[in-house]
Amino acid sequence: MSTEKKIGFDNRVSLAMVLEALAFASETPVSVDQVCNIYAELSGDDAIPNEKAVEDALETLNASFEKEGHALRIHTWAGGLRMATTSAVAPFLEAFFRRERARRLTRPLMETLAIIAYKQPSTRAEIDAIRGVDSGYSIRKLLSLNLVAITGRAEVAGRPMLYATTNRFLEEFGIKDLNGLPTLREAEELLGDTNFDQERLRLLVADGASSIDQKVADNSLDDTKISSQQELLLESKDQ
Amino acid sequence: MSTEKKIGFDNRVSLAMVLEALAFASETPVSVDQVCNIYAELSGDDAIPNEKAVEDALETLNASFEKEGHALRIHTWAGGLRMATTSAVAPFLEAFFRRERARRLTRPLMETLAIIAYKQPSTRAEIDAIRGVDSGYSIRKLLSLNLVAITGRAEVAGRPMLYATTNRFLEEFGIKDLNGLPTLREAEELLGDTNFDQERLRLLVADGASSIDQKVADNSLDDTKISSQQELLLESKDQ
Amino acid sequence: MYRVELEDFEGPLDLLLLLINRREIDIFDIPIAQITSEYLSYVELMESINLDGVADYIYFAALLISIKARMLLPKPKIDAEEEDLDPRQQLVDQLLEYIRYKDVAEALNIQLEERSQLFTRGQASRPPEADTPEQEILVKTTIFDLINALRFVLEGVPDEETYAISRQEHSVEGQSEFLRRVLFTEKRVNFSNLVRGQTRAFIVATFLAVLEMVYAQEILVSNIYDDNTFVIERELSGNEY
Repeated sequence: MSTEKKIGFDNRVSLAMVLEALAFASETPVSVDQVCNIYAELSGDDAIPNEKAVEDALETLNASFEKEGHALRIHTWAGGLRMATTSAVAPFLEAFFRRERARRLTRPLMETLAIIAYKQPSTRAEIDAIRGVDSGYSIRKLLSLNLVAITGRAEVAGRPMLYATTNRFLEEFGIKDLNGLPTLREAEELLGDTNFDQERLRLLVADGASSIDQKVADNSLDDTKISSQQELLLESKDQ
Repeated sequence: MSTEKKIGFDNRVSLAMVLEALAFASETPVSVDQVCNIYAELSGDDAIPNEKAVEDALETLNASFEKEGHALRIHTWAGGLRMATTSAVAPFLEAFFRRERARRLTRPLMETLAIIAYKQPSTRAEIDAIRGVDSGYSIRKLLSLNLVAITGRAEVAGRPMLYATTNRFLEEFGIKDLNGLPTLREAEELLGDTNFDQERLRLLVADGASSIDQKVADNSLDDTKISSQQELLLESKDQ
Repeated sequence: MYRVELEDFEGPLDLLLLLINRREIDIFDIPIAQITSEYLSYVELMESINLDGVADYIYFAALLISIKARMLLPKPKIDAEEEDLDPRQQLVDQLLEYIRYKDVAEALNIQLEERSQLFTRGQASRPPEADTPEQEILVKTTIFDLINALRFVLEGVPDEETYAISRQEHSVEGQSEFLRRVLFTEKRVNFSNLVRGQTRAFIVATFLAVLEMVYAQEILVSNIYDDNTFVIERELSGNEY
């Protein structure tokens, strides 16, 4: 890139640098005029760069990005300049933002969701027993986020509601189907919280994986197994 | 601009590209783990890149930015990767966004923040004791600026709140992690440091009016006893 | 009404460091009697103008007085095991500890300043409340220098009792307005010239208004050239925080 200008002492700031910085930092497209005016004003140069100079700078920048294998390009959109990533990296960004959304779920929500995901269809009593706390709020919140849905009522006393995860849940978490639920390590990463009791998570996920298999075979839950597990879970003083 | 990449057969997306795209697109620092996991998951590569691979990619990217005269760099702040403009273009961005020049915190806020940073988790009593004043207002202000957070209560009488710095603090100050805080030096070392410039000394003793002649002091201080034979360590022209 | 809190400015330990620095005193051998009387003269004035947060200063005044008293006592016999503890030790330790944190606080502020020159994406659109750490107060001096100037101005002004009634007539808000009017026509104004020939109540209220406006970053004060007064300037960048 040429068009070097001197600012202050030995600070060499080119039109391309300013264009790049503005296209990067601005939330909205930056007009060519704005770039020219800012540049002229601060570089102390009387001559305002013309549109051609900006176009040249833009081309130089993008050529450099491409040559050096960068994932960034500057586009002219909506009459202004904007920096964006290349389409090649789009799948990576989608995966990232999906995880970010999931990360934003609070820990109680995440725990409740994990229990429903691995034990579905599941009742509130089951969820409360595993978490050791009232999960009413979390369930309602997950319902409102459309990550969980009511699928029916259990054929037991009181006929409690049965909860299961939705297609939206699979979509948000980037899971193909319920067999594709995260493994232990991935679940840990999803929860992304070092405070989350590791042992508890291990039990939950390990049990969840087996109980899904089991449920595929016959749909009944092994009560004795749950209660012994429950004891272990309640030992952790988390929440 | 030819920004097209074929996805599928010969589409080679490097770790550096993914790192760059995530550091660009994310609104918060992206952890090295996140980069590695996203990359491994989507590139279909079984091997998750290690920290070293990410560091190398980061170095390559920044070297390329510098060599080609770009105004962007990727930093490691608050334990994550973040893209930002170089300081050379700062005047142009400040003009564009019509922002104040440099940011600083008031002295009371900065002192309180420094004590919390080095003593964390710290109680208000500890902070007050060092500063010799009521720091209630400063702590509240730091909490509202999200530079400090309450992390719990101390297991002592009165169960006072414990304060610690946030990730936002690290990010705002451009610090990688708590190990990256400036060295907390011993007072004796500070007073005897011949490189301790006048401006710093002036700020320390809060004397805006006097010009300070710093005397090169005898460096060998007996740090346990008060020694009246000590040479003058803090000296200024009396006005 | 916003009240100026001393906490927003320097603290008692800063005043002690300032006095030590001014008098070319070795921090390890502080002449307590001298420092105590100087310290008290500041505290008395701060008390008389009713500044909030002066209690922290009074604590250290009491500490200084008790150290002074102990220094006058004959030295206790030095125990074979225990060291001869100088009554000033605790205070010196506290000052030294404070210096350490002032040092890193300044280092961190420089880091913040440098980091703020690096722009991340979309940061300019974030609301300033959430994004902007509080700006440094625009004082090219310390509150003690301002108090010093106030004391100088107040010398020779008749006692306030005579003006008990006029005290009501000069509110801090009123004096803020007065300062704004003055600074509307004049770029800068000298404090002692501004209040010359006025009553004690007028002077004190004006002084408090100065502190408030400094804290609100409406004005800038400096006393580079003359210790006995200070110069007030409009803050031109129009900072609105």
